[in-house]
Amino acid sequence: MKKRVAHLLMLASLAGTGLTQADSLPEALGSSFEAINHVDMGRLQRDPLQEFCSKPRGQAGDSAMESALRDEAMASVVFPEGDDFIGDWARGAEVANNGRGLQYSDDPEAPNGGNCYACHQLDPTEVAYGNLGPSLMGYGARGQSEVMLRYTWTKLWNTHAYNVCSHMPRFGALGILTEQQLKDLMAYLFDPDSPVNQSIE
Amino acid sequence: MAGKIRIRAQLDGDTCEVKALMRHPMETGLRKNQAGDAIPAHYIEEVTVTHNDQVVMHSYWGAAVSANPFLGVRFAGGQAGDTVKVMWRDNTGATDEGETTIR
Amino acid sequence: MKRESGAGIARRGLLRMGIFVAAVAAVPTKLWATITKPSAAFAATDMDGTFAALGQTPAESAGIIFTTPDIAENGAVVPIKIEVDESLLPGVRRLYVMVEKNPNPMAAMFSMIEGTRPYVETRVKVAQTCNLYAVAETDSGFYMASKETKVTLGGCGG
Amino acid sequence: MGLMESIRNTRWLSALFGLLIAAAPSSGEDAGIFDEYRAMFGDDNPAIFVIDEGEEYWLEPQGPKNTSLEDCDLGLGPGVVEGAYARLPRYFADVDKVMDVEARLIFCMGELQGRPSAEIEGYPYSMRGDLGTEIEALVAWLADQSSGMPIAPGQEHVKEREFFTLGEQLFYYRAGPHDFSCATCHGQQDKRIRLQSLPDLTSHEGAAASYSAWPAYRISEGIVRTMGWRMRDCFRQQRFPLLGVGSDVTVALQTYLAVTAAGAPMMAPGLKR
Repeated sequence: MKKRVAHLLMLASLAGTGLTQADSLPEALGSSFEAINHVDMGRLQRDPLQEFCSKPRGQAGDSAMESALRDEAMASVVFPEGDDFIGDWARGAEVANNGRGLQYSDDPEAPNGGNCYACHQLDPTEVAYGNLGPSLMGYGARGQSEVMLRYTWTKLWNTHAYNVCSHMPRFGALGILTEQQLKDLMAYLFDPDSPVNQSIE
Repeated sequence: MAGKIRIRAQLDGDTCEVKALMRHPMETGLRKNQAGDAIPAHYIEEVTVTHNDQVVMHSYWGAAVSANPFLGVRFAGGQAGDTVKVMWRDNTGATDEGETTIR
Repeated sequence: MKRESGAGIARRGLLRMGIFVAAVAAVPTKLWATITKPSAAFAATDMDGTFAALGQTPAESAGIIFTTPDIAENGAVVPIKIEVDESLLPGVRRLYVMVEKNPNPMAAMFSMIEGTRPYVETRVKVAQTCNLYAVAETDSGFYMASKETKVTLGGCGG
Repeated sequence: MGLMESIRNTRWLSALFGLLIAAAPSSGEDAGIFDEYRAMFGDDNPAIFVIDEGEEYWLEPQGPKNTSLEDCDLGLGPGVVEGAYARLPRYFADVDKVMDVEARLIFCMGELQGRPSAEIEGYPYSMRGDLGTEIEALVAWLADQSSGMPIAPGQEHVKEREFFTLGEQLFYYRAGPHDFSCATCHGQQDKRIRLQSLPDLTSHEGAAASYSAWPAYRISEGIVRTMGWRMRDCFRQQRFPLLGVGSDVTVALQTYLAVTAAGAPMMAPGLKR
C-alpha cells in the first residue's frame, strides 16, 4: 500500500500517457517511492531553490533567478541572540562526526548530526575525512572577527547566501541542526582549544 | 553436489598451500536485527584440514572470525593428486566439509 | 523472502549432517587428546585475562611475521597473516590470533602437527582501532608479535 | 547432467581463481590508502556461493504453479541467460515497459510460478542477519552469466530512450531536508565521503567502473548486494522515502548509468567495501 502525496498524485493524473518526459518525472517519483517510518512523500517535493539547482551539469540557470535565490537565502539567516556564536567545541566534535539523522533508518528522537567529516577535513588527527568540500583544518586561524563569525554562521545556516547551488545542506534554514548544535560547531571551528586548531607535530 | 566450502590446494616446492572459503554467517550474538531483536550467536567453532585423511591442522574459532570465513594453511609432504579436505562444525552442531585434489 | 525457503539447499544441509563425526573418527586419537578447547582463553574479556588463561604472557619475538593492514576499510573483515621464521622460533605447536579491544580478544587458535608450516591466513572482525596479536606457542613457551590496525568509519556515516 | 556438472565446476574454478581477480575490491575506483588492505584479499570472492544458489533458485519449481524460472524471457528469448544481464535494462513488449533484472524476475515469478509480486517486493534485499535473498542470488548468477560481455542496454525503443532522459533528470533531482541529489556525491571526479571513493557517474569511466561491478559481494555485510539495492540505499542516505524494487525510478537511473557505461565489460559479481 503506497501513500502518495496529493500534490504528486494530481500532477500524475494530469500527466496521463503520451506526454513529454518532463511531465513523467513527478509520475515516476510518485509511483516509485513510498512513505516509510517517519519519512513521508513530501520529501520529494522541491522548493524553488532545489528545483533551480536540479539542472544537469553544464546547463546555465537564469541569473535573475539566481540572485533572487541568493537574496532569499541571505534573508533567511537567523543570528543568535547577542551574537553569542561560540558554544562547546567538544559537543561540536560530536555533531561533526555524527552522520545520522532524518534517514528512514534513523531514530527520529535522537539528535541529528552535521556529518561534517563526510566532506571536510577538520581535526588533523582524523584520517577518515571526505573531500567534497574544502579542508577546514586550522579554521580558527582564518580570523576571529565579528565579520568572520557572521560569515561562518551564515554558511552553516544557509550556504546558498554565498554560493547558490552549493552541495552543502542548509543546516539552519531547514532545521537539520539546532541553534545550540550550530554554536557548538562554531566552537569546534574557532575555539583555540579545539582539535581543529591544533597543529600536528 | 559439492558442499559449501571452496578449496584450492596447490604445490609450491615441497609445500602444499591450501586456501578455503566457507559459507557461514559467523554471527556473534551481539548484533540486533532491524526489529531490535538479538540475532542468535551462530559461528563455526572447529575447523580441521586433512591430507589423505591425516589431520594437518586443527583449529578452534570464536565468533570474531569474519563472515564467510577464509582460511589459508600450508603443510609439507603433499603430492599432486592427493586429497585435501576441510571440515567445520559450528556452535549449533551443524557441519560441512569440502575436498579437493592437490594440483 | 528469505533464502532459507530454498528447499533444495536445506535438503543438502541435512544430508551433510554426520559427515564431520565420521571424519573426526578417522583422526588419530593421540592427536585429539592433545587438542582441547581453551574455553577460558576464548571467554576472557581483555588481553591480560587471555594471557592468564593461556598460563603465560608471551615474550616479543622477531620470529613471528605478522601481517595486517595499517588501516582497514571495514572492521568486519580484516585480513591477517601469521608466518613464523623457524630458524628464529622453532617448534611451533599452535598459533593464536587476538584482537585487543574485541569483547573477547581471542579470535582463533590453530594447532599444527609435524609437517604443518607455522603459517595461517584468515580474516577477523576488529570492533575498533586497536592492537592485533599473533601468538605462537612453542616447545619453549609463548611468543608474540603485535600490530595496530586502524578501523575507519564508512561512507555516509549512517 | 554430467556435462552440466563439469561446466559448473570449470566455471567456479575460473571465477574463483581467475576472472574475479579483475573485479578486485571496489574495482576501478581510486583506492590509495586502502591498497594494502584490498591487496590482502587476493582473488577470493564469496559471491561464488551466491552465484551457485542463484542457479539452484532458477531451476527450482516454486509457487502455486510449481514451475521453475527456466522459461523466463530476460530479453534474449525464453530461458536464454547468457549475456542477458548485460543487455538490461530494456523494453519488454509483453508488458510495454522498460525493466531491469529485478523487475523482470518478479514479473516471471508471477507469470510462470504464480507467485504474488508483493511477496517478493516486500522483502527483496537482505536484512541484517540474512545470508541472502532469492532475488540477490538470482541476480548474482545472472550477472555472472554476462561476465566479460559488453554493457549494452536497449536504446532502440522510444521508451528506452525516454527512460535514459528520465534517469538523467532523476540523477540531478535535488530534494529532501539535505538538498541531496545523486549528483551531489557522484558528479565530480576524485571525490570521496570520509575515505570512501565516489565514482563520477556522469563520466563513462566512472559509470563503467561502478555499473560493471554490481551486483557485488559487500565485505562489510557478508552478502551480495544488487544495483537495485544500491539505488535504494543511496536514496535512504539522500533522506528520500523508500525506493521500490523494479520501480520506474530505479529502472530509469540504471538505464542512465548503463548507457553511460555502455561498451565496458561486465565484471560482476564484484567485491566491494
